[in-house]
Amino acid sequence: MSTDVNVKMDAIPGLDPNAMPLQVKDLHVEFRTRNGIAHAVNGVSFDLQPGETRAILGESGCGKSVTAQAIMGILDTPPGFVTGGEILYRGVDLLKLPEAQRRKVRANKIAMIFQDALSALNPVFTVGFQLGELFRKHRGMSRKDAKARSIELLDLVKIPAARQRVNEYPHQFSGGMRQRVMIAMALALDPEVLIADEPTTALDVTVQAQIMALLAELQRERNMSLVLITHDMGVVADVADRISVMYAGRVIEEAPVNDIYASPAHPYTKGLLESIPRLDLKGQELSAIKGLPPVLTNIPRGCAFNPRCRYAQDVCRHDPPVPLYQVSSARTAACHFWKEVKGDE
Amino acid sequence: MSDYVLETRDLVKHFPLSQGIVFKKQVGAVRAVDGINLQLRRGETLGIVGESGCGKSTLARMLVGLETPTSGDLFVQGKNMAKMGGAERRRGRRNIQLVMQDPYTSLNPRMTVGDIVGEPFEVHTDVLPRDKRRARVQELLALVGLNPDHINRYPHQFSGGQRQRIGIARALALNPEIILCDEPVSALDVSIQAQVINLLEKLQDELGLSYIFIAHDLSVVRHIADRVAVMYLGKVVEIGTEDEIYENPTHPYTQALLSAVPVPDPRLRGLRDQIVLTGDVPSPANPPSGCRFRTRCWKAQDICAEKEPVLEPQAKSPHPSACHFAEVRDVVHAAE
Amino acid sequence: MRGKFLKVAVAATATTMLATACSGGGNDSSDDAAGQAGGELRIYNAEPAFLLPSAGDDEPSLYVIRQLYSQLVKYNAETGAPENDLAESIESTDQKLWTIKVKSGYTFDNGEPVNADAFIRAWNFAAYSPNGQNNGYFMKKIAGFKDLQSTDPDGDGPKKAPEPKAKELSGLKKVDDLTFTVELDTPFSGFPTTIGYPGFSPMAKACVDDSEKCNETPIGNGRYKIEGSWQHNVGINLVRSDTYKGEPGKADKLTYRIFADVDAAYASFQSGELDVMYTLPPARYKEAKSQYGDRLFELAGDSLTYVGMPIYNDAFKKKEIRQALSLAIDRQSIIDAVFDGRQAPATGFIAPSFQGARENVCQYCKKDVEKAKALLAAAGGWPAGQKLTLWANAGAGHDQWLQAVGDQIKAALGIDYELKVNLQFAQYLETADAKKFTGPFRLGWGPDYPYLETFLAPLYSTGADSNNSTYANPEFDSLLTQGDGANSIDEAIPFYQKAEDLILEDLPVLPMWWRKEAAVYSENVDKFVWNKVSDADYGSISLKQN
Amino acid sequence: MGRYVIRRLLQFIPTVLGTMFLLHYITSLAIQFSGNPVRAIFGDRTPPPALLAAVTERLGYGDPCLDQKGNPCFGLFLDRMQKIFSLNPDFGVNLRLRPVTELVSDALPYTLKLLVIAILFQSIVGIAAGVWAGLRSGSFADNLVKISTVFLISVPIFVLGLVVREFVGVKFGNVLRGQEWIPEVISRGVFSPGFKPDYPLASLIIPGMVLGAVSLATTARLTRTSIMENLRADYVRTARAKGLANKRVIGVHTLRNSLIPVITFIGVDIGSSMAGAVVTETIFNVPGIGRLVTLAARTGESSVVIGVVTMLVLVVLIANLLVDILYAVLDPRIRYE
Amino acid sequence: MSDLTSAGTAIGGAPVGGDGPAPETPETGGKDHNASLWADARRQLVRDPVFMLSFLYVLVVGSMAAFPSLWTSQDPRACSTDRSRIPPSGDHPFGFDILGCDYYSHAIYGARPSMIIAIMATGAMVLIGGGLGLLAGYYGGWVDTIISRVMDIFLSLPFLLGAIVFLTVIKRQNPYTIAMVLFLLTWPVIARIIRGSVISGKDLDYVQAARAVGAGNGRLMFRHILPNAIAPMLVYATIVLGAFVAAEATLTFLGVGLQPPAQSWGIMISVHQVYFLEDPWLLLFPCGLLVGTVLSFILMGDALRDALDPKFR
Repeated sequence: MSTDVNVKMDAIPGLDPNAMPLQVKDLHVEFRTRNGIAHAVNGVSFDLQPGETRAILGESGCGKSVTAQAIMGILDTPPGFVTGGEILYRGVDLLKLPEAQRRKVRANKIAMIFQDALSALNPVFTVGFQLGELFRKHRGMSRKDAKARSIELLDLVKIPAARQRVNEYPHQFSGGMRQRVMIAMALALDPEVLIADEPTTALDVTVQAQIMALLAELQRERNMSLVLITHDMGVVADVADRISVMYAGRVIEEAPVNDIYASPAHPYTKGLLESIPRLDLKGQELSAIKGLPPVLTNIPRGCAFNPRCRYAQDVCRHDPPVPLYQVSSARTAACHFWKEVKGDE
Repeated sequence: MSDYVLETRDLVKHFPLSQGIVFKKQVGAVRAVDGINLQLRRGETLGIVGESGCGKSTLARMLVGLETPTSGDLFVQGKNMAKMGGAERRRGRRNIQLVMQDPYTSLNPRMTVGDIVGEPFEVHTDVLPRDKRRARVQELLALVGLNPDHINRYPHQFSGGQRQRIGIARALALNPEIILCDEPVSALDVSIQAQVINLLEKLQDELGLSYIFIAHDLSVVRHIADRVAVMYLGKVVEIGTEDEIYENPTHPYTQALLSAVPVPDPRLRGLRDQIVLTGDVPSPANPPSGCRFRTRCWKAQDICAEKEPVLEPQAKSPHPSACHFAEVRDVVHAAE
Repeated sequence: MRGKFLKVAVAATATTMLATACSGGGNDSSDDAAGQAGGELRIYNAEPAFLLPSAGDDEPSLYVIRQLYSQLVKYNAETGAPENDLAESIESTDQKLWTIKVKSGYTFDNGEPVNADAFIRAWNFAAYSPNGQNNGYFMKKIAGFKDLQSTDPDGDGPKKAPEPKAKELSGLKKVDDLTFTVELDTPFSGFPTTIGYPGFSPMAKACVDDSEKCNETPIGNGRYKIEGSWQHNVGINLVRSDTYKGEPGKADKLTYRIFADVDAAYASFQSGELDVMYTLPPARYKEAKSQYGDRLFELAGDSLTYVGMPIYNDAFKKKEIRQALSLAIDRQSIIDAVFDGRQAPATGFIAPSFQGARENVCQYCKKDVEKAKALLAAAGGWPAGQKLTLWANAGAGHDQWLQAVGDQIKAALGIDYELKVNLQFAQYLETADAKKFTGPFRLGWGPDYPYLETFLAPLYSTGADSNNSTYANPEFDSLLTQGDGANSIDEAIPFYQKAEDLILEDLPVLPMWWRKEAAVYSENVDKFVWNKVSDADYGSISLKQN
Repeated sequence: MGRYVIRRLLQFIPTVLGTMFLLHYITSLAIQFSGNPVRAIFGDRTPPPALLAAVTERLGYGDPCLDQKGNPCFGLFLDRMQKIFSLNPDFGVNLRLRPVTELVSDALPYTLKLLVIAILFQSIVGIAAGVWAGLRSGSFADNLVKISTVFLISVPIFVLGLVVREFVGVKFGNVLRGQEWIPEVISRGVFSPGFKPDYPLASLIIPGMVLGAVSLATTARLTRTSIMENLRADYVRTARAKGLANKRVIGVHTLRNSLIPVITFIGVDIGSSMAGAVVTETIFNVPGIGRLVTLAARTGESSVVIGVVTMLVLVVLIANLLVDILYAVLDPRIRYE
Repeated sequence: MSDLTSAGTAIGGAPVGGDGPAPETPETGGKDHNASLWADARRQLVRDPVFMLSFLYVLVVGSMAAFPSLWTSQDPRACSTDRSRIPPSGDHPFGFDILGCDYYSHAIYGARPSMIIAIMATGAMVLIGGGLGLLAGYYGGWVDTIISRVMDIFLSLPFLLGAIVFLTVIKRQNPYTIAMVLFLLTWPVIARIIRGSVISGKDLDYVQAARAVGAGNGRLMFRHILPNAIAPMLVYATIVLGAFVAAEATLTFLGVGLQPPAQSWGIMISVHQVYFLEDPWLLLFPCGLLVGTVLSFILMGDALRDALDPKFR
């Protein structure tokens, strides 16, 4: 039963090959927990051009991973619920698709790699099985063909001795190799969009460099769009085209990469940049952001950042900076005082 | 010698590997730490960097007495801890205290903050009379920037950064000379990380502490350390001042390591001389002969397999570097 | 005639309280040959101990052995009187030397003839102590028995014993092929009655040569022969023997299903999986009565439960004390409460069904609190503060009624009691043998043969093996000797009755009750036959033919 | 793997010897303190001492050390071990002179059949119920499974057995037996009140289910927990992200991982089930091991107790080993250690 | 896991509630409640109706065991065969047993041996089994080897079979010997649990931190390792208490437990189980009490596990 899924995909009504591969509009996600409702994502919007790398930057708990899971449709429900917004793949709202069709989008069109490859790979199946499964279930290949393709894929991500290693289990691989397997798995069906959720956080710097180089190379070859989710400002500076900075479930600043590093327009972005020690500079005292990120069940009124903000005034405590301020043609920021922040530079 | 508050000589830690059905016999050893010579001066911060598996954590555990060295000497203020008996060693240990990596697991969840910070006084009862301990604990909490009234709270009621401050307060309780920070900020969010680093620096200034600062984040180490030692597979491969290591690295491994660190400046994209290493770190149970880095080194030649390079200043390296072909290479371009 | 071994088996399954035993006439005459032959009779049984006639002495064993082997003598189903079976004649002039003639033409299943040798061989085999055959005990009246026993070298229990002096009983002598003589140590008028017991079965040479094999696959000489071999704990299948010369069995097949738990067996009976159960779980008696009506067969039995008196203990030396205790007990009410009425209160020492038994001879066996108190006072009362210790073996369900006995004594005489019911049977019996009971003790007695002497001599004659009370009365002993030497049973009975009168007054034990038989059979059974002596006579039970 | 199995097998030796000695010692103590078990054979009739001695000697209770209270009887133990570990293993005989090896080989098949049925029942139904509840946590199904399992655990197994025998075996069975159209193997085999030699397997089904009932509850609870934990695992999320159907995500990626603790439990539980068979076998008249040991312990047949329990211990240990191997098959992380 | 399964009760896995990956929520802004995990657990338990009901039931049974005279003025030993098996009535809510003893007072007095056995066996199991597990786990090496081998021997004895063998040998079947046998056969389970949590606990960061401060073995064991290993043991002990109550009854059923004239629920059940078709109430009352007790302990254990499980924080 050799089903070509691509044929079925074209059957999705409203699919526009010229539309953007991914567009997220005003996404809302909440978690209904014992301690109340946690507003994990509160109106996130961004889009992605073909071949573009979009970085989503933020600290833990800011909602960046939840956004990624919502796009993939793999949120744990309950307790997580998408309560609003649209996720458009080539103009089709994935949230409105029936599950069976949506499933075909996953891995085929939009694939994801996870932070901790050790736990993201099933420990009880061989790497070959987990890779081959994609070909067998989505492409209807035989076990043998699927295995051959798996070996090719492992070669592609530069795993030495792929023919032997395809029969090994995840725990037999080193951290870097495991992440390569994850990448191979994500690329198996030639997706148009790859979402990488903290792909290198758990890795050593030298390995991180290898993986980022590999990702960049593969992206270039396939003209794939990449959503890179990370907290590492260094990695972002190296690879991203455009950046969305998230704080407390919102995008608080969005800009091309150079602009943000040169002149951040939101005090949070600015604080982050000032608080990280830099390899290339002998540091003076770091200027830390005071206070703590908000609790998602209890996000401050007004601008969520106001309790930690040195620019905060009364207006920040009452009115959230919505809609975003247009800083320049390609740039927005969610700060009433973006001009001051930017001008401070 | 005694101008060093801490000194190690050929410190070695091997973990035996055993095999056998009924009677275990030792078939080899994991050479986690394999001959380390370090010196720490009063008031100085010595950074130790390296990737996972390089032995830096084992070294840390030996320094604070959690692990007994297989061989070698460890001098704390001129006294050889490795040769001391129980009670004396316990007293000696007061001088070197530990701040651990994970603030979530390093505090006993069943104890109050007061109990945690005050535990050193319970163990070393001669330090402070019982009635003064509570006041001292509150003092310590204030010192690390926590509310002294929170003495009866439990760790889970604090955030990660605050917990790390509790860990620091505990380390300070016995007025140690040396604090060993084992990845103290790697588990923290970026915006919190800076607060803790600043605190550590402040405390060093105020109390005249000496730090051994172990981290895999080279940027953080550059920020805080006066001198830096780079470890690879249980050995120090290069050691020098912060400037020497970061501006003029001479060991290929150091160079690769530094070049791999992404710099938060998009303008440098493509300008950096990035060295991408191939392959994985070899197993410490069976390290390569000669130079341990040679299997991944682009400079490797026959001699590297035969002769183990010594950690000392080389022809083209003014500071000690364990490479036969040590040579300065500028890999970190400062932004203009 | 059944051994008491059953109680060991029962003791082992704690839930079972009692099984039955007994003899008695069938409700239909077995001589009436109306019953048709054929069919398969499915029979409840517990796991037999042995199928070797020289070894099997427990109820489950005997119920199978009786169908496999026939003996010199059988018992009339209704009267229990001994009749010659394999014996042509059994004669004696002095009750001491008996001449036995065997009918000719009978064979074992393997073709060996049943002749004088077959009996001599079997009895010698049983008596020779190194063979360790349980029924060797029954040979002890035959002359020369002692020489077949190994003597205990140092008198302190199990050690490697030397070979016995002789291998054959000197009292057994072959006269010709079908005739042999038996010489007893002392005259015994009841001898012909005793040899109907399966322990006196003949045994084939092949069987004696390999007794272990013969135990698994018996070589019998009876109405039925084994099909296959003994499936331990599962079942035993018998088929009618076509070589048997006597009256053939009714059913074609007898299928014994073996159960460890009588409740489980009853559940199987209720499910229609069994045709005959020779016993009932005590608690289901009422239910069975209402459910099965006529098909519940009841008969007064001959198995005595008694409370022994440790006469060797000072507190029980005075007979008034023993009489008082006996008078304090309301036997019927205990029977009603604990046994659902399935026992008959004892009014004498000899089973009512036995020839020579008399009704209501026990004047101390009816509750009479006033008289009890008077007797107790006459004996000087019970030591103040001392508790009466009531003994029973553990795990066999005796504690219930014993507790009731204690309650009644306490209520009547104000003597507080305690139960000592934690000894397993072996230890309990050793305590009995060692005469170490500190208070009244529960024991039971089933007749060894259908002759009233069996209720007297083994239990109460001076120094008898099972005289656990250490009762000693020369007058009693002499009356028994006179009875044993009488010329006929009828002449012997008055002597035995006089002996019984003595113990009815002295009460070395308090007789409690006789077990009542209660068997159920299924609708498949056409005619149910119950032998007064040998109990459920499976070979004579006929099935409905359709 | 092979080395691992060999090592485990070698580790059995001290455990089995230790257990044997323990049993030997306590049964010897039993004889020393409460007398010669042979005496009970003769019941109320006091046997002639010579006969008692002869039988005692024949059954192997003649060693003089059994007369000294507290004597550990090392000599006797060595004797026994020599007999057991000879070419023709001889575990001695019971009071009825049947060799213990024969007793065990007669009884063991029944118990093993019973166990297999119990384990199949507990695994299939328990895991199904656990999965059902785990996938719908908080729902009616979940609560139903939760409540019924806890209740099942609280009822003593003998009460459960009796109720099942009377109501299912007898009452309901009699109704079935009245119906012509029901095959006999069902009405007379499966729904019989106890073991029947005519239907050696069918009549063990209900006893096996009773035996498995308690462990079934535990299995279901464990499966439920395990499924719920694993549903949150990262690799399940990965499987979803791969666009796999829900059936496959649960059936392949969640279930196998979730079953690892369940299998461990079932393996460890074999020992307890074996012991539970004591009760079940009594109630349903199954001529198995449990009944054998109970009777032997009661009558003080030390050779039987030692022989049978030792073999049971071996069965338990081997079962545990098999489970460990299965565990390694299911979880490669163990396999390659 | 448990060898008690066959004794009527098994110990199952923890139910896991349906909470999501709650984001880390430090309550620094919240009010200052000086609550430990135990206090949190207590608060959660008090709010849990299932736990409270079970707890109440156990309290009732406990008071029956401790002060039977609070519950009945009848003497359970005042029996008369005339009143055998009279059904329940107003004055005698449980009726009379076969010997004509008041069944209600029998049930009340019968609670004591059951509870004594369960509590003593559990107590010994926790103290001795826990202690040995602690030693084995903490010291490792030959201490561990010896303790583990002994554990293996006792663990490989199937519970009921072991109990039958031990109890037939001991012969004196009173609550103390039964408790001892239950303890002997089950201590390795607790020892294993504790050993496991100690082994994983002794490498925890905070233990290492305390060691780095210079804390000695005693302090490490009792102050740091044990308190955090004790939760699983406590949960298990609670459930095992119930299992022991059921085990007493099962042993009695098998004829190796308490014997009359002692009074216990097990005796009531096993003596009267044969009458359950004719007079079901004779079985129903003691069974109901027993099942209720076992159920309560298991539910309490479950609730305790939920409350103490750090996953729920």
